[in-house]
Amino acid sequence: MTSADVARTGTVDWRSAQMQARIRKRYAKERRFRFLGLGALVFAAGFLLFLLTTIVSDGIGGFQRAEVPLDIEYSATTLGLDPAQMSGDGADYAINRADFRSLVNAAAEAQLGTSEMISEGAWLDVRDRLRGDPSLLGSRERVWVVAAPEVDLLAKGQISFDVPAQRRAVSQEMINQYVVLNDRGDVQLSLNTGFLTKADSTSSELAGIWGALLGSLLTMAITLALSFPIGVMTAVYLEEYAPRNRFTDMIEVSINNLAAVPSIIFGLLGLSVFLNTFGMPRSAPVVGGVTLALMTLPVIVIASRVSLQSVPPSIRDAALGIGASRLQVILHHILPVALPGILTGTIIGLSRALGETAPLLLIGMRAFVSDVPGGVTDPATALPVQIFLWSDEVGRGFVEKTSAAIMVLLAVLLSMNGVAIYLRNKFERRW
Amino acid sequence: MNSTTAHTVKSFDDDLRLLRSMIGEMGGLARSQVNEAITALLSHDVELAKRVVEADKRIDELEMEAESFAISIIARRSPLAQDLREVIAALKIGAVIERIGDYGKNIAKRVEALSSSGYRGASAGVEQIGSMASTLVDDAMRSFAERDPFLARAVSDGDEAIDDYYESLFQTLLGEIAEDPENTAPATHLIFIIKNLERIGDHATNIAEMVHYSATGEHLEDRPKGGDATGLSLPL
Amino acid sequence: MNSTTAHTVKSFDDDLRLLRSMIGEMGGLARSQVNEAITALLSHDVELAKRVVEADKRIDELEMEAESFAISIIARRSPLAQDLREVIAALKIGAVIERIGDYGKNIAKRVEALSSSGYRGASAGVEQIGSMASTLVDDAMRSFAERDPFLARAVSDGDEAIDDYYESLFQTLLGEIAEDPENTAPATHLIFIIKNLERIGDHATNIAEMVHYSATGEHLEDRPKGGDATGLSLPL
Amino acid sequence: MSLGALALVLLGLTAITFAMTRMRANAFASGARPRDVHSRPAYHAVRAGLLALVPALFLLLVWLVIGDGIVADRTLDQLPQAAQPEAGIERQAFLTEMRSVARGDLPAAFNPAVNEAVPIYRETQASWTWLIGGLVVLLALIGGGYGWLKTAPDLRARTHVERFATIILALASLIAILTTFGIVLSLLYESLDFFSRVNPLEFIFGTHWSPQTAIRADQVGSSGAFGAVPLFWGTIFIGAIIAMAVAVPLGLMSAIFLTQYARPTARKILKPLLEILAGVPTVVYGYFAALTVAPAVRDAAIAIGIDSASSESALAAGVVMGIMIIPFVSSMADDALSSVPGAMRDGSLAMGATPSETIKKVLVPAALPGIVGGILLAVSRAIGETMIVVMAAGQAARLTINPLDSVTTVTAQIVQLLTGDQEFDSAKTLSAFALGLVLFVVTLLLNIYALAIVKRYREAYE
Amino acid sequence: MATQVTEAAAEEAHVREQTLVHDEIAFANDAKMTARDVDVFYGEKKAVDSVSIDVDSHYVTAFIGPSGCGKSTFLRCFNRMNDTIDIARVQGRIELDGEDIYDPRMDVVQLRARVGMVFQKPNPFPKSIYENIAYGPRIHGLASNKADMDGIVEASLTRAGLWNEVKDRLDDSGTALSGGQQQRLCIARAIAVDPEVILMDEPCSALDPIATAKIEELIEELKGRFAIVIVTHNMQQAARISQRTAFFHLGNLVEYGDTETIFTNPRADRTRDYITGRFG
Amino acid sequence: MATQVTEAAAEEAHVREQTLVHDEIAFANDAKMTARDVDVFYGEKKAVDSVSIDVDSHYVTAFIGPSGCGKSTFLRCFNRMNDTIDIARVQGRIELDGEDIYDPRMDVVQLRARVGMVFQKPNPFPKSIYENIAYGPRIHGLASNKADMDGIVEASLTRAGLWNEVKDRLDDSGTALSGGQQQRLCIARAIAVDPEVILMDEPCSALDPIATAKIEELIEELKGRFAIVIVTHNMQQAARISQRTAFFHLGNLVEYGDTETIFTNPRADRTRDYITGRFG
Ligand SMILES: Nc1ncnc2c1ncn2[C@@H]1O[C@H](COP(=O)(O)OP(=O)(O)OP(=O)(O)O)[C@@H](O)[C@H]1O
Ligand SMILES: Nc1ncnc2c1ncn2[C@@H]1O[C@H](COP(=O)(O)OP(=O)(O)OP(=O)(O)O)[C@@H](O)[C@H]1O
Ligand SMILES: [Mg+2]
Ligand SMILES: [Mg+2]
Ligand SMILES: O=P([O-])([O-])[O-]
Repeated sequence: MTSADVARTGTVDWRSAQMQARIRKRYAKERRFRFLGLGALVFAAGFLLFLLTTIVSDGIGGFQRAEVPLDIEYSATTLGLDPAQMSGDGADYAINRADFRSLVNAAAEAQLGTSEMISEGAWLDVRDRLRGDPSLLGSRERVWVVAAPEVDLLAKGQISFDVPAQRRAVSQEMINQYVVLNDRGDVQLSLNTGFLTKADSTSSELAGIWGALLGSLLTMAITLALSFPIGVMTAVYLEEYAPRNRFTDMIEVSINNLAAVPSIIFGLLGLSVFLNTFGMPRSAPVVGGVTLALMTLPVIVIASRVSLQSVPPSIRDAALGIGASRLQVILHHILPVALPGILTGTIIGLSRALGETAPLLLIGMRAFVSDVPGGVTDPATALPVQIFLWSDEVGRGFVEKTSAAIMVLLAVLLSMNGVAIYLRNKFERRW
Repeated sequence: MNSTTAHTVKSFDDDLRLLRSMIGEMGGLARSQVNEAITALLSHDVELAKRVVEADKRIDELEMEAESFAISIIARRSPLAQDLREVIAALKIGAVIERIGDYGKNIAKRVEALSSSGYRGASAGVEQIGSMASTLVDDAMRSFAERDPFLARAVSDGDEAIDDYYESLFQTLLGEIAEDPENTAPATHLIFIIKNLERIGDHATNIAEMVHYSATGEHLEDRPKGGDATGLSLPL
Repeated sequence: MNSTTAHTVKSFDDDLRLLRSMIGEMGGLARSQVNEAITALLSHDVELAKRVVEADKRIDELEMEAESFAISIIARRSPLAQDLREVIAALKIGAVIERIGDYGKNIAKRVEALSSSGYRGASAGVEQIGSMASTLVDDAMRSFAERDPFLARAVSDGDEAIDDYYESLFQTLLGEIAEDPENTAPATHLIFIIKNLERIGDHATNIAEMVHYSATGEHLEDRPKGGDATGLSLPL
Repeated sequence: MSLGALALVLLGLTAITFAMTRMRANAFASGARPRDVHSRPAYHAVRAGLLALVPALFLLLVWLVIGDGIVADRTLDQLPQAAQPEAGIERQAFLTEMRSVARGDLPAAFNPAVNEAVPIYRETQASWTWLIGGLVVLLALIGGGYGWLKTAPDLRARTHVERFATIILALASLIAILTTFGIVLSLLYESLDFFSRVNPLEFIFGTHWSPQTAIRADQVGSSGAFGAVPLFWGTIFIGAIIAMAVAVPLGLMSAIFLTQYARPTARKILKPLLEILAGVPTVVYGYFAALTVAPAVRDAAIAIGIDSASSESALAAGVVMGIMIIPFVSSMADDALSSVPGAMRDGSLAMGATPSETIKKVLVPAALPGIVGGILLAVSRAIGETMIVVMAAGQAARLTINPLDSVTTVTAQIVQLLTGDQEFDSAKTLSAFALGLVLFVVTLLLNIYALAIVKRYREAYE
Repeated sequence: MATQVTEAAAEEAHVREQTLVHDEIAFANDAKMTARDVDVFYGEKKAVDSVSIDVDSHYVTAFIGPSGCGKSTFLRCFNRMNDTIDIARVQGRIELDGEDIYDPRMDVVQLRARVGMVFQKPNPFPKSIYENIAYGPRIHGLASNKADMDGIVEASLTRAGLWNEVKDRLDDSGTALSGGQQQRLCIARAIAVDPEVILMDEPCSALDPIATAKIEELIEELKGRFAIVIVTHNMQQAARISQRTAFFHLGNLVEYGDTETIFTNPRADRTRDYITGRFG
Repeated sequence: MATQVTEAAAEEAHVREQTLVHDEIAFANDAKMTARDVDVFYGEKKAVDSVSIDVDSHYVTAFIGPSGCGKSTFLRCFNRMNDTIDIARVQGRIELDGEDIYDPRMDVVQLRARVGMVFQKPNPFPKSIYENIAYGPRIHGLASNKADMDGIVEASLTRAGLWNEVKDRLDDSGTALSGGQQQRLCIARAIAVDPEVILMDEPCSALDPIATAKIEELIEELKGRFAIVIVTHNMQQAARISQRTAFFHLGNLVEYGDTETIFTNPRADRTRDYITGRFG
């Protein structure tokens, strides 16, 4: 066959049995392939669903706590408080020095038979009540105080009675007492406000995430303040100005690689440069922020560059063509169009940084911090690190705390991603 | 089928209008050439005849201009359909008008010889056929100006009258030659002159025919043939 | 300036070739019409003359075909430069050849009258001028076929000889009329015939001129005007 | 004069310069033909404002960095010879204490010499601050005045401003390079230290990893303690083998289904779902792997009769990591598939190909470089992943191909080695940096290679 | 709002009034493909309105008309490429050799092999030149062995006038060719599955005049062997290469007939106005 | 390899032999812009080779030539848009009213305001129609107040023949217009800064015949007020709208002269071959 005039037109018999069989086979393959694709998606979605339901079912209890009632008499004498002191500057100081712990423990022993049933930190709530309303001094009231972790577990039904008694997390004694109390209606589950307003604690029923959350927010503030302007400026430089030369190639290679360098390497960088060389404070949001900023920078640069690139060159030409200067082109035309994309990238970068754990571990933000941080140089921990720490805790009560913390983290992340998706959909432009 | 819609590119309309006006101007000139040639002939006005001969150059120039312009329109605008037909018609009509002008000049050129010959026969007949030819040219140009296929068809019919009239004049002139051999040269000139006028009628018919084609896209059924009036019907 | 490069779209070349061959065929036909008309005239062959008259229809048909085809080429291919000139030239040459054919027919139509008249004067002269005209047409068509501007220029020059010869024949025939009024009618026919042949020469010149334009894009400097040979130089 | 006030003054001066220059430029711009005035008034104003602001700000920043040191030096110079602390740590402690007292953080210092130094310090500080403050204001005035005076129709203010902007932008882009250098230098520095103690060959080819034993000084570099091969294997086993076995098919098929089959509405729902999967922090996956998946794997293994199954298994970590990577693979594949021009698909369908034939024979081959690049990036990501392995894979450095065994990875060991109390001088701590270096180099190479592939692929369709 | 609706209705009525000007050729006896009363909707919007046309095997049929008049949409009905657009809906009857192609029993895959398509932008597969051509025959199982396939590839490329230009580099990527060569490759690819009809949607609009001339030359050569339907924006092109021209306007077929007639003496006013550049 | 080089050299020598065919108009006395011996390199590659040309204020000058012959490249020298391409390098002298535009003292921004440009694909800013027009005057400070600006916007849109179509929706986005309207918007935008020369690089190649006709009509109207230089692939278009035509080939200016002459009677063989569709 060397010439074109081998007439083949109309030589194929599409109706032949052979052809028809072939077609049927092809369609069967088609259906199988399609099914595989759907299967993959269903699996991924199913896993996500499984993960989320597990976390939620584990964690929902973290937002509740068991409480038992105690009749507390705010006796000035027991507490060693002088009603005259209860106003003015000295009040706090005085209240802080008062011995609420004994007062509450005594009340518990008197009313419940044992102080085991209430949390070690139950007295803190009592103290806070008095601090909030000094006029209570001398009066008597019924206060629902935080119950002990074992009571918490029992109240939430997390103790399985199927397992042999010796393998249960709660002693039989405790169970008996709980049953008595519960029959009296003296155990209630209520919203665990402390979880959202307090910092870490060694006792699971008292531990809160506010400290970690604030630490995360402070860290993110630093990260954003550094990485956003630098990232956008870098992207603008690379896209709009940089001549093609070794220097820009180096920048480009650096950025592309930084984007894919494992996050733990940034931890190593933070540890050896910021902590050991510059002597910045350990465990401080400022170091975490700077480290995560370096990690987020390439994400923002890349997202911004993509966004800048997606501004069609014709817009540049158009503006240059009527005599706009380069800066005007960028400020008037390119950035406004690219901004939604840049913001989306920034949010995604930040949300990744927010969920980042490993580098923070290395720069010491895993310390046990029971105070809410007051500034960027105070020791602090971050939400994901808190999760990691709690997940390691042996206390049975920390399981639900961990899950609850994850729920909070996911909620924050989801809302950030939601904003990003919203931005992207709203401003997405087809050229 | 007068199209009143303008082209989106107005300058295209301008071009077509200009081309038409060039042809129109040529037609007007040619007609007055014919009229003046006849006048010069009848009044033995040699000066006027010379002017007619001179003025033909203008028509020739115009024809070349119109032709170049038509070609330029084709090159520049790639006209289609009606527009294309119109340009082609203009191109061909220009050539025909030039020919009419030439006939006018030819008549004028014979004026001197005739007036010096002293022969004065058949002048009424020449005047008559001259005005018939001139009218026919006029009608043809009008049909062109108005893109009027009906008028064009009328012109085509009108040509027959002139052919008939030519026959009888031709006979008359032959008779005059036979009468007096002295008349041979001037009468022969006159024969050529009336032949020319008859040809002018034919050409006017050609114009009308092209107008019809340009306006409708269809050729007139019985295409009258130019140069075909042999006067064969004359008995010999 | 013969272009040997082919168009990228070969069918464009095919179109042009077809158009040329249509015109070429017309040219060949027209020339043989003229030749046969002269033969019929000289040999008093009325049958042949009739066939000539009949055959003219074919030329007319061909001309209409060629014209439509030229227009279709313009519409379909938007030719430019040389190609455009060529199409336009073909369009115009077709019209001219049709005219030449008509002259041939006209001559043939006069054959019957002449042969029945018994007048046999000036036949050598007519033969001579006939072959001159025919050669000129031939040369013009050759210049067209070969796109040869030089040959075209030669044709333009050759026309003068025929004009001169026409003058002398015209004088001769006038003389014959003067000699014998009986000759008036046939001699007048012969005068028309040689006039026709002279016009055929003019038209061949026109063709050559268009060939020159088509090949070079420039008009020949001294454009000979058709219908302009008045025989004015004849003393009266 | 506090720094804040100084900054405010500076900003004020800048604003005034800006306004005045603008007025001046407006005056000549309003009358003239636009073509006779080079720059618009705003550019003149910005130029003068920058002249006022930048040099002064620079001085201010320099002072912020070195000022305290100068003031401290001057203070110490003024102290009697006897009261001056010795250089080094003592001097440092002295200064810290002095500053705390001066700031009011401490009511009084333990070192009486410090208490003496405090008023001197305050005084010196005040006088220097005034001096520098004056200089800053002066600089701003000179710069602003110069800018104002120079303002003229033919001054190329626009060009100047543009050039300034360019420089600032170029400086910003330097940060990326500095970071890279910072990483490389710090890793190299610490690793060299490590390799001066441990034979690099030993580290790279040794099969015994037991950093704890190396703490004792006499055992530094003793045989087998720092053989990292089990870590490398564990990393590859989990990240490049198990995880990819899960992520590649699932991610690819998801991408194919999403881009080629799903209706727009389904796509609109399913795609964000995958993105959520990508947005879940790794610590959550780790927690989930450790708490839910690993026990399930172990139970399953025991159920089918493998009793040795541990509760920390490579399989659990690898599978969860694979799932975590699905959206990554899927979005890379999605990108690659979507950047194949739609015309390609139409072309194939118009030949009479079924959609799956079109996908398998045209789209995927066309997108293959992009997909492969994406998978390599995913591998690089997986081996750098830390939290899942820290939480679910275990700490046992072991060369095994049994997915039910516990293995450890490079990243897990880095975390292990660097958390808790560290002695920066020990080989144990330093070995973390050596591991980091290896991780960095490997991911770097993978990235460069993968990005090159992806880039070449993208260019093919541009 | 109400007035707008009325106006639109009036406009539509006006459009309908001007009935189709058809040569008798619109309904040829030996038509390869016939369309009868075809409507195409995109969602609620009617893009093609009751078009009937016959496509003859021996001619090149050109679709012309202003942008958005539905040429491409209608063309894509002929091989059901509109199926790939979710919101597109086709009504009416289209037949290939008398078979209704929208019949549920009609197999789209085979239909598309029989009715090939060439697109506006050349879209060679990013494979070797050889594989580009071999793709169609392979999926349809048209070659039983390598020699067969080689023969098909050579024959198709030769017919597309590309063989001499590429025979020494059949392994190069199809995308490495120039734009014009790519488009010829796409035509060769369409030819390779031995179609009966070839649809072309503005195949030259992305090419320069030289490449365009070559494609036109190719179409000229393929004419007669395949029924060719071509959409073009370029009236001159339609005039040059087609024997039948259909003029569309606002989704309607306004005039369908002999190309020469359409371009020298169209019958419908709308055709004439469009062709002569009177666009209002 | 060696033979290839020799062949290439021979080819080049041949090309050089055929010297430029120039009318005297190539060097007009009252030229608005003049180019002398302009070479443009992309890296090592010479894309434009020693081109000299004069652009007259009163005419539309068209650049035609096969793809890749350097038309766009040369056009973009006139307002230094080539500056934006890193590897592009321009040699030779180009003057605007006698000033060397590549002089370091020449300000590019002002140059581009004086020599406006319209691109192949309509590229309105993604802003309102009003802002599209107002942008240029604003950055160049051409309007002192809102009323002034309104006047400029209306005048520019009117001149571009768009005012009536958009006057009621000046706040709509410029990208919401049809392709042809967008291109007229771009022309209006170029006009708004009151340029002296307008460069157009294939302004109609993305448009359909109707939109093209409208743009051509607009160019016709703008002619005389601005010096207009237009690159086009479409020879017919060059023939229609320009008074001067320059034919480029392989980076050389082959012929420059009166449009009518170029299209009916070109002097250079290469021009003739290109114009008549003999592309070898
Ligand atoms: N995928 C689609 N979805 C919705 N509407 C569509 C789609 N494709 C085309 N249309 C609309 O259908 C109408 C006809 O479009 P079509 O593409 O067939 O026009 P066309 O004549 O080919 O125009 P062009 O010459 O610009 O290609 C137009 O109004 C167009 O907006
Ligand atoms: N940015 C660029 N980088 C490198 N080479 C280029 C660039 N732009 C154009 N060229 C080359 O320069 C030559 C001239 O290109 P130019 O775009 O001027 O041609 P053109 O005549 O405008 O062609 P077209 O008609 O296709 O637009 C071509 O060979 C092209 O490949
Ligand atoms: Mg279309
Ligand atoms: Mg170009
Ligand atoms: O005009 P003619 O002399 O050729 O009939």
